[in-house]
Amino acid sequence: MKIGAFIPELLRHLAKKPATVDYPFKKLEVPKGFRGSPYLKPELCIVCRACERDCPAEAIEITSLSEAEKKFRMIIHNDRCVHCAQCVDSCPTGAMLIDTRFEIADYDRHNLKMQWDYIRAVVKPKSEPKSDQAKS
Amino acid sequence: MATVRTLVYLFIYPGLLFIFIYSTFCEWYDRKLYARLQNRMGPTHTGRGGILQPIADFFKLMSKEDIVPERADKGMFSALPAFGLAIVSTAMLLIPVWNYQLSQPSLISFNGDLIVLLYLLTLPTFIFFLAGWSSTNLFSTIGATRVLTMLFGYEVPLFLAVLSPAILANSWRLAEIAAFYRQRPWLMLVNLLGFVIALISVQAKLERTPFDIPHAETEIVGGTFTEYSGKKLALFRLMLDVELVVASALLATVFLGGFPGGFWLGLLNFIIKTLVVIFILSLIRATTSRIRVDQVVSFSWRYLAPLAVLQLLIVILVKGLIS
Amino acid sequence: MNDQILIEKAKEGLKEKILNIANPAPRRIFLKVAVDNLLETISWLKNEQGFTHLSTISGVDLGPSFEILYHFANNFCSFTIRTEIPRDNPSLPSICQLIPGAILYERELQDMLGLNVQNIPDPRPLLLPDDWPAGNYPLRKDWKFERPAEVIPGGKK
Amino acid sequence: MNFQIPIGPQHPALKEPIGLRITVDGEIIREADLRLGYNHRGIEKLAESKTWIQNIYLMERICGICSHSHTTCYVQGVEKLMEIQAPKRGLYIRTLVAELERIHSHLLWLGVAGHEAGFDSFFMYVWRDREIVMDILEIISGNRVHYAINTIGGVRRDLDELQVKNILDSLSVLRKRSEYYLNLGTTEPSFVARLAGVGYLSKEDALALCAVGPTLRASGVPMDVRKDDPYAVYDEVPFEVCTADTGDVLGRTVVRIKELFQSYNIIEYLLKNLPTGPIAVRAPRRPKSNEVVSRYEAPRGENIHYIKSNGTEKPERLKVRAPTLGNYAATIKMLKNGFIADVPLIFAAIDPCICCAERAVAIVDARTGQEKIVSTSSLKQLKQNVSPNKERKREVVWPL
Repeated sequence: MKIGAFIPELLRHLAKKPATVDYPFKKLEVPKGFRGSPYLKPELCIVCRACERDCPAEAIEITSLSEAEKKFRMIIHNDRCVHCAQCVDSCPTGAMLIDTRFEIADYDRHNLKMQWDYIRAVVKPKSEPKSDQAKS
Repeated sequence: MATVRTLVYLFIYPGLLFIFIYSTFCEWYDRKLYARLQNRMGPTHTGRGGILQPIADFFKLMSKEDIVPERADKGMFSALPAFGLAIVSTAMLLIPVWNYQLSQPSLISFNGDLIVLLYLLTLPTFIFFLAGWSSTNLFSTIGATRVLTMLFGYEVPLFLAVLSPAILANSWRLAEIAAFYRQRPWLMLVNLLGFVIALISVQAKLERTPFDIPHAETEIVGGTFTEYSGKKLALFRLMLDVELVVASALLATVFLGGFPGGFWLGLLNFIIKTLVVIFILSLIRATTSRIRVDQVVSFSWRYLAPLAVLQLLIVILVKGLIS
Repeated sequence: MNDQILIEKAKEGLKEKILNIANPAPRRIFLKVAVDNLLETISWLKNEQGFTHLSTISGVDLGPSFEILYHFANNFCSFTIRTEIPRDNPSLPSICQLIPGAILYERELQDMLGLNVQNIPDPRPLLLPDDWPAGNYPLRKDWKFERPAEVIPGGKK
Repeated sequence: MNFQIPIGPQHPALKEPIGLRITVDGEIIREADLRLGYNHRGIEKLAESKTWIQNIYLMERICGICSHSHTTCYVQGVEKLMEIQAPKRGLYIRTLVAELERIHSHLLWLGVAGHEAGFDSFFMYVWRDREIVMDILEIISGNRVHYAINTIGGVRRDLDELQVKNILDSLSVLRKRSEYYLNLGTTEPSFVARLAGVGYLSKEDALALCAVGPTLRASGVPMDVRKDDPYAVYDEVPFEVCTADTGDVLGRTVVRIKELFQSYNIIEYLLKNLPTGPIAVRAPRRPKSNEVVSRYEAPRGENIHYIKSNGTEKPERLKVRAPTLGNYAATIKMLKNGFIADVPLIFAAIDPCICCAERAVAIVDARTGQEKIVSTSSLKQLKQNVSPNKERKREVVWPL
């Protein structure tokens, strides 16, 4: 039992710089591998739908715009995204990538949707995907 | 001239205007200090270094919706905050902070104003009790009973500790006590133990950690203030700030030799000495954890009260020696 | 190995009560008994083998019957006792006399699978809200949850 | 004079909603009753409609604090079902994250205990130092809370030399700070007065009520899944099971701080003996029809998943028992004959993670009222009945 055992520690910090950061005005750096929101490089997408199938939050939606032209539309619902980056792991061609933004809040959930219209790419998968990616 | 003096005293310095502004400053000082002791930033953005934050909080609360519980005693519930604020502001008038002549140190100064001041500082406790009780909320009721239980613990040590310097100074008048110790500064050391006891008791009276039992939010939500909102809560918070200033000014008067030196120097003295007392109170707040209500009572009667009696004995001995 | 010794002991102590005993992985033993022998088996396990810790009780809807698994554990083994009860008479005895800590799991079974736990000390519903319609047991396979259509506040754009 | 106090579902002492009703006599608790269900999300049911890969992330979202423990428990069960073995380096990284998570969780708990006891400075300092371990986790996995480092067959991200060095440096800081907190937490008189002797749970009761984790170990029972049923690489790592025999909140605090030191040792061992090689193997999409019991020592205690597969892409049954549920029965026992002031501390001492404990069904609307439990439908009814202009009742009913 020591009365006032904490006082030296408290007084030592009185003149020190605060540990907290004045957040909206000063920002901390996020590390390199930070998982932000996913985005698509349409020129690499071969529409294997692996990301759509593996997404735990059902945030990725791929629709076919025109079968003849092989035109597709991908919508990423960032309002549903849980930022797990499974789509990045599932993608066999490296078309899904993830950025490091973290201030993505919005007043309207519709603004969080991201949409790409593109023609299916013909790319050979670079590396073996981590899980069995049979084309559906 | 006397009328002007009275009016100035009542409304400007050290009356309502000064005390309200100074108490919000003290709240900022307390919050900032508490934050810096915890290695945080504290209020930052309203005004320079967040100095206007308590005022901003006050006006924000004033503009919020004010809810009175359906089953509460509406009249009492609404009157209590204003009543409490009036009491602590009245107490401020007894603090000798004007131009500091012994004949007229404050608006009213008489032999025995120390006792009146102590009683005026006891009343807020009853205000809190009534506030909690009239809310008819379960948490408020528990808070109210805790307020009263704690009162039995700290009140007697506080009285004993504050009265012992008065006995040594042979006066019940605040201004005379302060003048006595200013002339013989070494005698202040005699009251060191009493000062510590009084600091702890004032901490309990102001319901700050480790004695924030009546409104312990993790236990009984907001305790006595659970049902208060809007303007009434704003007044209660202001009341607590004013009480902090009055209590620290009382301790500064009785134990630290008052606020001499005319208007400007007296003001400076007042500010420095109260801030020193508040610094110690904040340090106590940062160093300890909340204790239980039964521990408060047993701690008060097992340690504080005997120590206060010891202080009284020392004072009587010293008094015999110097006379 | 401990597992083998335990299995031998079980065969010795319980004899014909054992319907099936398996040891699919190290430190994992699955023992199947009839529901009538459940209490005796658990008291054997607790009193003679010293398995006091009940990890949890799982219930599985197998269609025509329910399978109840009591996962016990001690310092070297995880011992699972399983029993099967028919769907049209889903009742099983409470084990709270033997393992007082089983109460929450048994209440959960009652709520989620609609099993009738006999002699349970505290039969109140544990998890489901009070206005939950009677006869709806969410973890049964025939209970389907219709996900309501997603409504985005502020309407469509 | 008895009256009932509702603690929760919304209460400042509870960071998550749970209904706890205590009957008090003055300041002393006579009866305590628990009501779950406010926070149910139906994860067990939902898991049956998601694929094995999707379920990793669903399991992660059972709990924020011990997100790694649920995924590890699930993933190592699924690996057994799929009959694959994660590579050594993957297992080392998995264990490393698990121990970092234990540090983060125990430091969080220590801070919360300080806060519940009204010791806010302690809380601020502990949480400041917890940021160090959060930053390590962010560097390793890319996120502070949901690390998502596990995948079926290994882990998703590798460590490089620089990260290893960073972690070791940060650990030495943390170790020094933890020593300070152990010293402070057991010497500051007002804090000790709140912790010692509070929430007593005897060894017999702890065993009978099937308590788990630090709650059990603080009652003197050396039960730790890491030792009893070694998973991942715990059979290679030297460490001790920490116990205390006081059975009160102080004992639980001491057990947790001691475990912090064990975790620092484990992490140092892991980083110094990190094997080379791949971090994951390829997993099939469908396991065979089988069943598995997977156990894991989460920071809060034993975590057990029972997984049954039926040969499809989705599990047949996934039963999750999080450690908090195992401790509830013991909590009720601990609360009895305590003080109201001790409710938050006793409750916090099991380190409740209400999200973990509540996950079984879809929609829940129950609300614990003061006298009776009111459902939302009747609340809406009430709201319609009381119009804003209606005259207020004047009669006062005193609660005492």
